[in-house]
Amino acid sequence: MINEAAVWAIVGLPLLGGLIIIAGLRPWTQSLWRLSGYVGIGAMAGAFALSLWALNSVRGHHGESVGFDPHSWVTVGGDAAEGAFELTIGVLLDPLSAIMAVVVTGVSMLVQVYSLGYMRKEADEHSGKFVDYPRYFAYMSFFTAAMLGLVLAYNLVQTFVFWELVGLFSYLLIGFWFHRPAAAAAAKKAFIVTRIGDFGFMLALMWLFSHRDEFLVRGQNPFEIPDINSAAPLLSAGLVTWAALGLFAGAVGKSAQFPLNTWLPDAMEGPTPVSSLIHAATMVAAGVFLVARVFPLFEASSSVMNVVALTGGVTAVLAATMALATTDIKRVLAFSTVSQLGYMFIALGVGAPGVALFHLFNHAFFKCLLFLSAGSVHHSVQTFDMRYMGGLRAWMPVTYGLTIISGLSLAGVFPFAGFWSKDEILAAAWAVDPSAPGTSAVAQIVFWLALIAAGMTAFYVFRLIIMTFHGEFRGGIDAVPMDERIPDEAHNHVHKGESPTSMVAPMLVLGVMAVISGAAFNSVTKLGPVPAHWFSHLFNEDSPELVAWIAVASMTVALGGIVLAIAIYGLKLVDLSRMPKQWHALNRVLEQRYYMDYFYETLVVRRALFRGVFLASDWLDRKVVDGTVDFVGWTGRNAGKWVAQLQTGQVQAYGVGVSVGVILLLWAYLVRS
Amino acid sequence: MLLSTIVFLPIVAAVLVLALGRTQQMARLIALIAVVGELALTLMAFAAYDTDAGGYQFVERFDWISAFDIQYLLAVDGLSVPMVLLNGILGLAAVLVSWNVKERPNQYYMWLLVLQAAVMGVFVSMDLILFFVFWELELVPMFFLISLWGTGRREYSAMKFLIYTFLGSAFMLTAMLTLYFSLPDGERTFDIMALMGRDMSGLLVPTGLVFAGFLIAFAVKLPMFPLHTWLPDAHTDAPTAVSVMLAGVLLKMGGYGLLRINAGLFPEQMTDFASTLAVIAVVSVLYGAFIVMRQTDLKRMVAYSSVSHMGFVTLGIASVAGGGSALSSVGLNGAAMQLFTHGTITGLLFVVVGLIYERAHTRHIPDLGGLAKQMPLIAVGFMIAGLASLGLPTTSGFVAELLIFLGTFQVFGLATALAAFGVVLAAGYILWTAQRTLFGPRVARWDGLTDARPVDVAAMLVLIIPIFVVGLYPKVLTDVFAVGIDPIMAGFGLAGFGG
Amino acid sequence: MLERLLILSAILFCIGLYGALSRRHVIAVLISVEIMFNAVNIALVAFSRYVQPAAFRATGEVTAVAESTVLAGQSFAVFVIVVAAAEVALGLALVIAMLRTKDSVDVTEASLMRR
Amino acid sequence: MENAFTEVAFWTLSIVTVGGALGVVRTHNMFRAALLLVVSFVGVAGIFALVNAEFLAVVQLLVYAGGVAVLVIFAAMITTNVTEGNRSTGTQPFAVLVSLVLLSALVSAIVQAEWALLPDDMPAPLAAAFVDTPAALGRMLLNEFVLPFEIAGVVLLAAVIGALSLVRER
Amino acid sequence: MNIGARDLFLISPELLLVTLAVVVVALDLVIRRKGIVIAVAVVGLLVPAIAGVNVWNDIHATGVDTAFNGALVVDEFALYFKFLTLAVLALLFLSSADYASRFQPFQAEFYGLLLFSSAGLMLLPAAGDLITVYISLELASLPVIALAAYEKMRLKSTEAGLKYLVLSAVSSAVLLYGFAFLYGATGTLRLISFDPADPAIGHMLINGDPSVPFGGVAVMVGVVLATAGFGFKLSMVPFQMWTPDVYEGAPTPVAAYLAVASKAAAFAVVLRLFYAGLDPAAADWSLMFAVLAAITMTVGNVVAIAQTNVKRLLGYSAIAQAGYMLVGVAAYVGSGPDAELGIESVLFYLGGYAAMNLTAFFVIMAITNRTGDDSIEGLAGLGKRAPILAVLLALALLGLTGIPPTVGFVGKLFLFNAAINADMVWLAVVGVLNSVVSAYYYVGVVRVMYLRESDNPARITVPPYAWAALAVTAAAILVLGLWPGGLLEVARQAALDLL
Repeated sequence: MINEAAVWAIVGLPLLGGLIIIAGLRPWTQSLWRLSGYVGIGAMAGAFALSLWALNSVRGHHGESVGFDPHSWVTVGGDAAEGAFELTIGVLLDPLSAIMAVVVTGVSMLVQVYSLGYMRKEADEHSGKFVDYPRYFAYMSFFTAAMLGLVLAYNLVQTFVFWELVGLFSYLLIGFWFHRPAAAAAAKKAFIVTRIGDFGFMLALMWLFSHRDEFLVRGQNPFEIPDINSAAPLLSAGLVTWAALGLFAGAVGKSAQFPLNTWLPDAMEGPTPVSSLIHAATMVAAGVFLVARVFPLFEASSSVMNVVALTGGVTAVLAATMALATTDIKRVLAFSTVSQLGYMFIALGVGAPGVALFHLFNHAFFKCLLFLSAGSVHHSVQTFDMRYMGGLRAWMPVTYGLTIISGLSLAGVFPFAGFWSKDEILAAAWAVDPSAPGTSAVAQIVFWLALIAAGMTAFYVFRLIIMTFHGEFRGGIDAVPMDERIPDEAHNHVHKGESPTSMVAPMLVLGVMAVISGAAFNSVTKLGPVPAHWFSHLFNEDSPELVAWIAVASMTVALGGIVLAIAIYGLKLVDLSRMPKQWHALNRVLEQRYYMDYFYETLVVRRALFRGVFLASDWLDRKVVDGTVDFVGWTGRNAGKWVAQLQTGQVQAYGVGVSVGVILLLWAYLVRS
Repeated sequence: MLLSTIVFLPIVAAVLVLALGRTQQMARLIALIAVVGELALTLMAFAAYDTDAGGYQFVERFDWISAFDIQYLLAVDGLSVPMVLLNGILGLAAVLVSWNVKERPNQYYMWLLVLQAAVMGVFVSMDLILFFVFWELELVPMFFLISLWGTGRREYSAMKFLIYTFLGSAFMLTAMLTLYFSLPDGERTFDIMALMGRDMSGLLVPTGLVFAGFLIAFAVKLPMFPLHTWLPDAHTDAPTAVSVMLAGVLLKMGGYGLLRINAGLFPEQMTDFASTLAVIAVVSVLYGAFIVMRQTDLKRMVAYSSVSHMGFVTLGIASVAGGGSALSSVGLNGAAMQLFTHGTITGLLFVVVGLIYERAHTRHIPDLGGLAKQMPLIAVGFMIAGLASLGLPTTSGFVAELLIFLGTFQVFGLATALAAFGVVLAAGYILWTAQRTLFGPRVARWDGLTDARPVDVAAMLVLIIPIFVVGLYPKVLTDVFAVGIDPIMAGFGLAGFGG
Repeated sequence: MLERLLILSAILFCIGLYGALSRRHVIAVLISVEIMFNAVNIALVAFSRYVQPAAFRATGEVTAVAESTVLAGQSFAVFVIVVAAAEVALGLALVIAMLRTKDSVDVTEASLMRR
Repeated sequence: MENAFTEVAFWTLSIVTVGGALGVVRTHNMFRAALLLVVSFVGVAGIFALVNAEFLAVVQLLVYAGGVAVLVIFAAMITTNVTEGNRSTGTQPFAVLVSLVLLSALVSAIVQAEWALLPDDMPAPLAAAFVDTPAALGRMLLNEFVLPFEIAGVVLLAAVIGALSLVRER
Repeated sequence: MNIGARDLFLISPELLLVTLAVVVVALDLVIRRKGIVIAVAVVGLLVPAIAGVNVWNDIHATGVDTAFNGALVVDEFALYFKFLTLAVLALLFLSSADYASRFQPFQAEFYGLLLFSSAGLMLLPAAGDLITVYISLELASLPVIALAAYEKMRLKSTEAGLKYLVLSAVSSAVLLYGFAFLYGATGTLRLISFDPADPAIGHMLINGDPSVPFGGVAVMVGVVLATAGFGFKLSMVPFQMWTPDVYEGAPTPVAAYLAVASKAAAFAVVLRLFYAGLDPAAADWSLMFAVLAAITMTVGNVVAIAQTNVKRLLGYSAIAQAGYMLVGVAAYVGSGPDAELGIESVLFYLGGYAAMNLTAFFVIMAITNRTGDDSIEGLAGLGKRAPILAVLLALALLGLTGIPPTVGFVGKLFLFNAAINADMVWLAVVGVLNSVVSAYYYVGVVRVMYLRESDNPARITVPPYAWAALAVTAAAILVLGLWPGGLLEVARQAALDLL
């Protein structure tokens, strides 16, 4: 049985690693910086081991947590035992957090190993200044630590704390190459857009707190997750609905769901391992995790559940369509992530958090692998633009093979990992009885949305594979016109060869997982130590039955997408340039991501806010508010001059003044008498 | 004698600096010793303050002008002892950040020390008139510091600051005297401790007017919309250290006054006025944030962000509306926390901006860019300050804002929600500024610029440490503040939180 | 009779005032002020003659105090005359000083200082 | 004293006084103004005599109509442009206005006021004071008002010193 | 003649002062070295001062005494002003020795005239009847006419003399007419009387018609005219218009004398007349003074902002300060626990005002004596050319603004205290707001001294005796500001004597 200190150490080890790197290694440039990568990986390996131990400890639990009591963090007004305000921190170890911890530490560790090779160039850039290499590993460690803190948080406020820290370190990682304007802008965008979601999170916290009486009467704390979960079915509807909606807003922001999905494609400006980590198990998964974390709260309100499911469904399709027309390999993957996260929300929305987590679990591996493959490709061709790739399988066989595997997994092709979880999601959605009380047609709608998205997923992932690895090589970075390159890439050249072992090795590990994670860990039957439908089992929920026709249908759709992709991009059966005008228009809409960025950035931020509200406020402040102050000052300064006009210098005028004074005084008294 | 020592040590040092500080080195050395000693003393006071015993401690009471029962009465309670510490911290930062002042250094440090002493006096005075004396005394060094060592339209700004504050305090003085003479003969006193909890009805004028007199003074100082326009000007044209002190402690005097006097002495009026206060707070928060977005001068930007952030203080205080509930205690504590945290955070922001300005000789944001390459340490300082300013958890800013929101939401749901949106806006302007100043391609024009020297790093660290200490372990402050807030809560008929 | 005298005094006072406020020549201004002093004297003398001394009024009988203060107004007038004379002397000295420095006795020209 | 005589004397003296004063303040000729001042002052002396202030009347004649007036005439003579140097200034309209308003205010006040008049049949001791006013005044100045009397001496001394230091050449 | 030894004892200070005046003027005839004459004048002031101390000892022990058949009332109130006058005179002599050397060969007469005038000022507060008031007033003001015009070669000086002559003559006439009406209405000239058989003016008001102000139209006219007459001396609006012109034109020591000593005595006699003589009708005059106070301070302050000449500025400042002091006059509360507050505060403020104004005038005197430039711009660069003078002037001006820890702050505090004690909160508000307005121009001068560069680098030297005078006045500003208790107690005793 794991003890509490060890659980804390899951968060603490990466944190410590980061601190050692930033404070111990980074300042001493010459000899020690090389160690930073190993320190980061070592710390993560320790955390991974501890996570496995933790997972092992909760294996027998079904939805219950290991009872570590929380500790006092902030108190206001005396003794908490007498009802004073208190914020606690603690670790909440249950199957959900244990699985997440394992995934996070594992993926992070692999990504860091990969980074040893990938980020090598950061080490010898800038003429002997090796500042960026250790900075990178420090950020990675901190980022993972923040994510782990979020995962293990006992208290919603604590969740929020780490939630924000995840945002911070994603900001720093996305903007790692801060000298690139696009990276700096993307980092800022990621932070601000997610913060809009966090605003909802914060409101939810306030809302919960303002209804603390409902908890207090039960002797519970409105912020502590176990209390919330156990009290959720008994709480008043208004409390539950708004609190869940607020939390969901936070999840939407972090998980880049519609309508806060715009930050994620831009976030590809970060180093590729970062994208991989962010997209696989950490930041974007946080939203899904949060909803799963307080799932009883969501479950208590059917309308919120519908919102969740619909958001997921819409996002799954929307993002998939965006991916269809994108030529940047990482952005295709980014849209894919958004789309897959939509699946997870569908699962949550139809009441199957275990399934959602299962998909998250699988997705972590194959999506991570896809990104690492993209990084590997970039390592060779130095660009992410698929228009300049092609034929790479010639000198990157391993990368090619792994991409195929992960692509199939993503497409949900039997028996790869993705198939199992996607199928369970579809099944779970189908399983909702639309005629039962408290449900609606939403589950049906999202089922069909998910199915459509599945087809598109298969199509775009194979479009990606074909454009990258098949056909003629189109020149890589050397073919990119200079004015399209970012300055950093100005002098890079194509390097034809497989990536180094440090990169390939972690990809291989992930490749294995991308194949087996679905079948091995959530098998339809009991599989050695793993029970059948292990995830659902852990969550103590009904496991959806595998419905044969759904499995067949989804397979058909997926294969259809693959075939279509091969037909169009591989066999060139359709000449895209000779498509009708409407097709090009549609293409542009997709390329512009339905003009969402235009709407947000140009119309809302630049026009309505910056040139509207902000300008008006500034004008108001300078001209009206300060203007009034200055006017009063001006009057004061000049009133003297006006009054001084009476001071003519003529002594007799002064005498008149005296007389007038006498008369006025007399008059005043005569009036009074 | 601890408090007297704390108040008068800088004054003695000021005299010494003026007399002995013939050279820059000598002057700054004396000043440094003084502020380090001052920080040590304030830390000692903070540590020695017994939170279990609570109440007013280190009381020093002497008759000053016995004809009007005006006393030299110093004491600290849980509310003021952190403010004293804050002043000690910022005093050190201010001296460190003005390490390079070459023009008449002895006079400069003299005024800086006098300023610190005056602010210290405000925080430890428990006699209204003594409070007022220190309140006014602070104007003189500020005026000279801004107008002699400032930049830009410094004379205008110094005068605006002076007149504006003076105007506000004019109302405060009248209110104090009215209060005094309203009490029956024999019970007349300026002793804040004795006035706490007294029935404030039946004054010479409607009690609301007395309340308003204090409120105006504190609203100007805080500053509260629409009385804030002196702040951007004063900040912009003040030398760095003065901006640090201004943002760090002078504004806090307003919030401190609101808590100590408006909320402490006039709970009934505060109860009635809180709704208006909440509206003002929301306007301050959002309007301030809107304006920040349009600023192109780094200091003006930080100044308006102060307006926005001090709106949170107002909001927290407004949580006592309608007599408050037990949760108002959280709001008031949050307001007090915000005073402290904003002091360190905005102080740090001004330190960083000052360092940039000292090197680049411009604060015009469009001229800057890519500075993280040339001055990474300063960039780190900027980011820490900025992130703390936008309320990132683990920094002190988060705790304060969280407490304010939690405390106020149950009274003013909409207002608090709107104000909380200010946090999103804060992320917007802070990160946008960081992007335009620190990030982006390196600008060749700034290639010659050096990074922070050890003394600059020290100045930043002095402020960074409390930001993180409080952010990670807020109890260090909340436990103290709570002791100070409880008596105020009692004035609202609420026995702390548990009731 | 008292009222008549007072009205006469008031008329004289106002004539003096008018003169003091409207004449250009310094000496004319000075003698206008003298007219005002004379008006005051008329009032004082008239009060002295016709008004009950306070002591008499307060007690209703002729006390020694009442007796000794019945001529207070006249005494006052003596002092007024003395002071007025001194004032005239000083004023004329000033006129001479003015003549020396600026060769003018026009009060309207004495307006270097204004506003 | 006969009532009729008093009436006639009062009116005559009043007209002389007021007329003289008006002349003083209206003429442009400084010399003429000084002479008219004498006329007015003589009228005032007469009024003094009329109300049992014989001593004052004499002082008035000596000091004012004599000393002061002569002084003024001399001073006026040495100034330039004696005949036309005394025109009105720009403040004249205001002077007219304030004088008239003040006069009306004063007159209305005088008429409204209730004066505690001495009875016509004054108690004998009081009446006695008005019989020999110079002696009574003399006594007062040396008893009741000895302090002002002494101060008046200092005033004159100071005035003389002041006047001298103003007039004497360097 | 009816003069006893007691009479002579009680009047000994004035008597000795007049003697000193005569001696000084006479010595001048026989002694060549003017320095000796000055020394005699300064040291000779000790003689009346010692006499004054004797009288004070006597009065303090036995209580109020009268002399000269009630013409002279010697109480602590009167003695307060006597000492104030003597102190002002001594400081003035010390500081103006340099300045007065330009009056050769009439230097001794200059001192003599000042001494004569001071004798008048010392008599004024002690005057027991209207004749003595009037004659003392003339003794005080006639020499000033000569003094104002003393710089015969300066056109402005002559003009100042002329303006003072004409307006003081007109005011005297108005005052006298007022006295005549008071006499006519009450039948007495007695201002103070302790003998019921010899009633004073105040006693005769009691039986008046309550529906008419002051119990009768005649008294009312008398009071109004007398107020106007005194208003001239007080520089009370609208009788103030001579003030700036005369201050600007007159020799600086004379302007200082007018601003401080003459005004103090005028306040003394006003307090005496209204508090001791007309107190039964206080309801009628206190509002009048309140309104006049408000108008006076406002006009003085507002017009002062537009000034460019520093002496003229001080003239308007003197008007404004008179307005503040009128607040104390207006603050009549009849009988009550703090009935003496109004008088007390005026007395205290006069003391502080003397210290502040004299400091200002002394510095201006020292500067204009060297530079001959009395414009405000002429003070440019003073912070460097004469750092100590600049500091002292700044101190005086900040004091006049009312910024702690100067006596100006404490003084205003007491004045506004008095106003609020008399239920005139509005007047206190007007007062404090006026302080704010005044800050603009007072600080404006400070700003010129420190912020404007001067093309004239010549350092300004000051003779040692002038330093002595400055040291005394400047020390008084601070000492009385920090420890006002002593003077306040003296003022309270004096005020109680008046009541």
